[in-house]
Amino acid sequence: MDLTFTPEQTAFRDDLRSWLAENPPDPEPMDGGDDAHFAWRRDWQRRLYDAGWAAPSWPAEYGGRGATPSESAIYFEEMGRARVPFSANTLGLLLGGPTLMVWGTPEQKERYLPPILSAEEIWCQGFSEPDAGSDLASLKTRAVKHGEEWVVTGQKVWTSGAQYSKWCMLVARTDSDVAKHKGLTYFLMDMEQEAVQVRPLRQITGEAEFNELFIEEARIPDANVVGGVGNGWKVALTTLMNERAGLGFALQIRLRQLLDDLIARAAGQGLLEDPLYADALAELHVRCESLRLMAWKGLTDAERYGQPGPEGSLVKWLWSDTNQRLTELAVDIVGPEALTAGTGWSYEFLRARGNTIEGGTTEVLKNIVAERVLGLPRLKAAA
Amino acid sequence: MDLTFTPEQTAFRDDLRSWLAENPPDPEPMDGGDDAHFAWRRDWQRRLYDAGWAAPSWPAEYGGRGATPSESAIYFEEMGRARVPFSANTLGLLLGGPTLMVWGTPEQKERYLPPILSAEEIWCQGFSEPDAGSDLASLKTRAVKHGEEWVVTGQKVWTSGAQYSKWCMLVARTDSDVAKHKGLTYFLMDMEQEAVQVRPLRQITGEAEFNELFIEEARIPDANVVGGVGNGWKVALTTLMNERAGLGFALQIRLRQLLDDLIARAAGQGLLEDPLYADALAELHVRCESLRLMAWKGLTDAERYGQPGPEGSLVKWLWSDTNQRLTELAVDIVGPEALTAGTGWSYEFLRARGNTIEGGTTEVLKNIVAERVLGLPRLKAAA
Amino acid sequence: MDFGLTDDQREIQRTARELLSERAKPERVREHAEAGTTDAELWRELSELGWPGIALAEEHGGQGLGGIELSILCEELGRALAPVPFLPSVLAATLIDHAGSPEQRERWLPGLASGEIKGALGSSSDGSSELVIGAPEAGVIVLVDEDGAGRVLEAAQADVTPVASIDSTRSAGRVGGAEEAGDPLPGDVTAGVDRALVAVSSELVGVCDRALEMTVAYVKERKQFGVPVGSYQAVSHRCAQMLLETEKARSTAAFAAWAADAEPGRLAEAAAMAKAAASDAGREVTASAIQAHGGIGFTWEADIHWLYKRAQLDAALLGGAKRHRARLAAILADHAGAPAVG
Amino acid sequence: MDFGLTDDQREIQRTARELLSERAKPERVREHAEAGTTDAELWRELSELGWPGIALAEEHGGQGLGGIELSILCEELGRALAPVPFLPSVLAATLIDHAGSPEQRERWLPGLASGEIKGALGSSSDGSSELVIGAPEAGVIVLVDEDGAGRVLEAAQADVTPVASIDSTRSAGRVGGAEEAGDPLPGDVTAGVDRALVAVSSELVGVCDRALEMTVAYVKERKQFGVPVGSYQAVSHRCAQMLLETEKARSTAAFAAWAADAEPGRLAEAAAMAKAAASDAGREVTASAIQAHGGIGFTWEADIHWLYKRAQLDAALLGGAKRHRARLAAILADHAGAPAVG
Repeated sequence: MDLTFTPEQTAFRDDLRSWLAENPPDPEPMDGGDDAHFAWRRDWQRRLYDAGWAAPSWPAEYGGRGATPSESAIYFEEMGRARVPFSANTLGLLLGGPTLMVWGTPEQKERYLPPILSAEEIWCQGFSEPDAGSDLASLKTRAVKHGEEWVVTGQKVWTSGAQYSKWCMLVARTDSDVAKHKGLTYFLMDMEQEAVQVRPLRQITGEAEFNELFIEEARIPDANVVGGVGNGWKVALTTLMNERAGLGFALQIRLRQLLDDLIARAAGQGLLEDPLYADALAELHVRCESLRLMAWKGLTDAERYGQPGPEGSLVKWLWSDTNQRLTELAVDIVGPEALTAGTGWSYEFLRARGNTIEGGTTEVLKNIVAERVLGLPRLKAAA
Repeated sequence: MDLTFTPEQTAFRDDLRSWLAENPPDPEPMDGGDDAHFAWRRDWQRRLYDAGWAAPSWPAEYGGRGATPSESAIYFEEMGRARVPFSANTLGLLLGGPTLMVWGTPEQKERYLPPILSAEEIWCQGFSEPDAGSDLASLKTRAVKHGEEWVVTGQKVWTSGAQYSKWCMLVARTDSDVAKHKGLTYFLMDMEQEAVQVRPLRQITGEAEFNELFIEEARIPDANVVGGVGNGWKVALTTLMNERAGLGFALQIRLRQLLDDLIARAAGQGLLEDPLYADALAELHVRCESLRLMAWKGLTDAERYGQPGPEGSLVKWLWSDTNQRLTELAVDIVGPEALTAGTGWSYEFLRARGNTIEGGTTEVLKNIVAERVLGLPRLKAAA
Repeated sequence: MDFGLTDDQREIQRTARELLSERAKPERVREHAEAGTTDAELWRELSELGWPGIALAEEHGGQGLGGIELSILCEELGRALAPVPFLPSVLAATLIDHAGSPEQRERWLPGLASGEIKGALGSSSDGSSELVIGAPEAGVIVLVDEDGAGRVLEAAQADVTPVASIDSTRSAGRVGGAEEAGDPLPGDVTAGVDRALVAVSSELVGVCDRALEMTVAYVKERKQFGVPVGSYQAVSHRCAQMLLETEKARSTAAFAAWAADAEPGRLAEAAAMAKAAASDAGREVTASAIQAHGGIGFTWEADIHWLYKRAQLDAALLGGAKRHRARLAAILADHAGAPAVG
Repeated sequence: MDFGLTDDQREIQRTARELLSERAKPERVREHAEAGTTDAELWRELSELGWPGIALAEEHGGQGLGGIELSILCEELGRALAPVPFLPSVLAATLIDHAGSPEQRERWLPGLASGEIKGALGSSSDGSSELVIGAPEAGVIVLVDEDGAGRVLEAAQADVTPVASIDSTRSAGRVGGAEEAGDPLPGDVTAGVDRALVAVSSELVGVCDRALEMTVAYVKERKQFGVPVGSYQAVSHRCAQMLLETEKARSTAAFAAWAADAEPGRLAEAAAMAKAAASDAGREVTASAIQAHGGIGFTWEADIHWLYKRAQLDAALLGGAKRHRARLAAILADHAGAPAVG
């Protein structure tokens, strides 16, 4: 056991840290709405790309640095610590690229990977549907083959960045006659066609981080099937496996920063001397630190034994629960400011409500932990 | 809404209170073990009986006072407040008697009710089985008719007071060919036969409040069937409905007393000025008071609309959870004394662990609330 | 011992629910919340029915009813999330009624009772206030400070800065100005605040009740893996917990409403219990409602978030659960060692 | 960054688990717990293997290994609930080793390392102690008071009154006597106590791990309404929560064990985190284990209650979760405003 960074890891961190210090992003645009904000993130990704920092975990042959999982975790921790924005094409970098590297044909890799990295083409994820929720096997979006093309009709939801995307990682049903999860196929759908309509989906914060997609006979060339017809379930799992692996480290640092801010605020109000608040803040500190330790421990295991295990579900669960508790406590400590529309604290507070829903509800995560980690029998519900 | 007692209720309470003040039970015997303790409780019931206070809710024709449900609640509150022991034949008084009043034949009522009241014959409850748990319909104890007698074989568990009992309210399977809950019959089984063996079942407190019954071809005359052959499910429900109706008020006062003791203790240690403990104790206070209010509210509803509703499940759930939190906090406040074997606080602490299991686990209570109060669909699990 | 409502009270409850289910439909609430406006028409209607003055004396133009009737209306308006300044108005009226001088009562109560004047009540320290719900539209604002002193400010005296709170079904503002601005309340401000706490707690009970109702309806309909999600214990036990929290809040609020009229000696304790239980319930039940709705619960389109936001404001109003438990602990400390209450 | 154990450490873990699964079977633990006796044979065996001296220097007859190896053994002995005074002995040795004078180390450590002398460690105030685990059989007792002072008492100096704790798998006693009795520890008592906290936390991790293992095995087998109870979310999500608590405790205990050897500057914070997490986990996980077992879990026959009781004593030992969170808050207050740790 050695809970310090190795010299290589330290060097990697210091490299990145000094680059970030010398190349901060432009200030966040306060005017111009979502478009200006997105342009700012795209610009930031281009700068990372120019310096070779857009996706260090990608192999060198695809323009990455072949960083180890630990280095990748350090990358996200440092990005979080520096409070830089997420890259515009985060889904392409974290999900789309790695999925193609596993399942794509040589042509697909050559065609799609470079513009992901450079943010020339933005990607979004078309998995969830209004009626499917956590139940991927019951997807209803349908793709029918006509000659060399697939014709797709259906509806997707929770697609973030859809309005800026060129490509959508789309899972659709191509065979209704086989068992539910067997008839799925994974496509790359061109978003720039009339048949695909994007409607912003506002959240309780008032902003529209996500969208709904309405797909009415959209066309996808057969060449854009990833991993083979009928193999969509497996390909989608690869995407989902990558989903939180790296991002978790950035979120966890963000949580740490939020807690540090809250502790500073509480200290300023003398509340660290009030045992009731001191106890609650110390408990959040324990949770934050154990979250970081558990995330790193998961990484150790992954590096030793291959793929990250389902223990990642524990980390996401603990993170989301802790972020909610933290922002709830902030409402008590910060007072009216946290209930005033448009303030940082009120945004964090409202946004946190989604943490236990997005990217796998806490209920689903507990199912996963119970079944895959503890080996408990799966509940079969009868109608 | 009038949250004071009516003049009649106040008079009832004052009558009882002054009788209790003038007729306290003997001091609790510290030597002589369980037998001496039980003899003390039997003696106490006899004194209540002589004064007409053994079962005020029973109709006057059976030796009670025809007390209203509210008066009955006052009775248990006062008994709890005076810290007197439970009557030796509590199960006969609260469950057996009322069940016979609904389902018994005139002969059965005449034969069994008087000795219940006078504590001449003690009753116990033979419902639960080791493999059945919360699932009454899957009982395995079997009764087969031979002439005018039934021959019973099986095993029962959680029968408190079995070693002192003359009669057992026994539910057994008399027909295996019909749907699970339809083949049950409710018997009064004479415990004074070789075929019935009582084995004490120790709890984590070290004491044996409950027993296991091993029944090997026990004989029950046909005259001891209650409510008819094959009707056991319904008769048992009557017993279960009565289970906590009155006792709950005594338990809730006991909880209040325990909290008052703990508050006094905390005050003595200056801990009421520590916001962390002050907050926790105040929360327990809120819970105790709302428990009492909810219990009385349930009673109002019952008096207005008939039978007590399934809201009683909320009260039992809140009571058990609160008692556990209280005793856990007591371990922090009282310190080593609460972890020393044989002290009052360590007993309360360990005993509380059973509260969320006995008389309906919290999980079952939540199911009941979800299904019967909220009308949510029942989960059907498939094997 | 009787928890039941009288026939008259039941009638008030029934009428209020029917009227609001008609006049404060979710679409209309949403319209006003998105525009940040008050429903002037509804306010006029409620005023004509005499709701704002329900607990005020007839000599002041009120209906001369009590705390229980006021609680009933607060609960119903909370259920409906009606975009009218009913709660802030009755809070101001309660303070003036219980702690005001005869002149103050004479001056303000008739207007508050008829709904012609709207009121607001807020906490202040060092002269300026926290968020005061309804302040921008109020004709009269009552401020109470931590020492239990209170003062009445007419709109002209109050330096109100409108502030958008997260709950856009109601206006809010910060009240500035000098510490000595306004007219001191000479009476028992604490007793007035305790009655105000009962009103806020009752609104929270309504919010919880509605959140649970919407959630139960949703989880019965919504299916996952072939069965209604409400048949999974993760969801059904959550709903049961929501009911438990709601009932805790309801029973303590009922006790406090009753004590306000019938047993003022226990009002301080009862009000603190009610507000502690209701603040916790409001936050937890509405958060649970969002979670049980899954993805849709987190969207602007689902109405559940208005309840969540209203609950936050009400939970903080006149002090949150922690502050009221601290008050309770002080009351317990005074009684510690005394025999349990008979 | 590497959380993995070395091959040697893994070997220690494997050996310990195998040995204890053989020599400290539940029946044997129960036998001793019911009789209130220590398993002298097992103690002899462990002593011969050098376990009590695992983290002591070779010059004192120890094995010269570190905090991580000690943690591994504590966890395994916690898992097994072994009825031997291992924990109290290593706690005493840790204090003497880290805060004792050369003479004190010379005098006590060899006996403690070989297992010939048993030790005990307790908190005291005003001269007398709280419950001290292992005191009746200890040859040497270390008492630390709230001000961070410590002293060493040989058995003859200590006025020990045996007390039966609820955890009868180990002896306990109250240590009386004058405040000045014994030999003061001249060194850094706090650093010694922090290392002791790591050992207790590790034992608690073992207790949690075992409770979860027994529970998972039980709920897979036990059926209700035709299916294993572990397939109901009320039960399966409870088990998931038990795992989460256990992993929180495990990760913070591992960090503290590592910090004790490698980064003493963070030990105080790490030890407080570990004990806070482990005390909470110990109580909650074992309580959950009883609940998940249903009726049987509440009986004396089911072994789960021994874990519950052990967890209570360990959770309180050297301060519970609340006390250690208060320590942490003080540490956080010192850092507040400083940038996040790199």
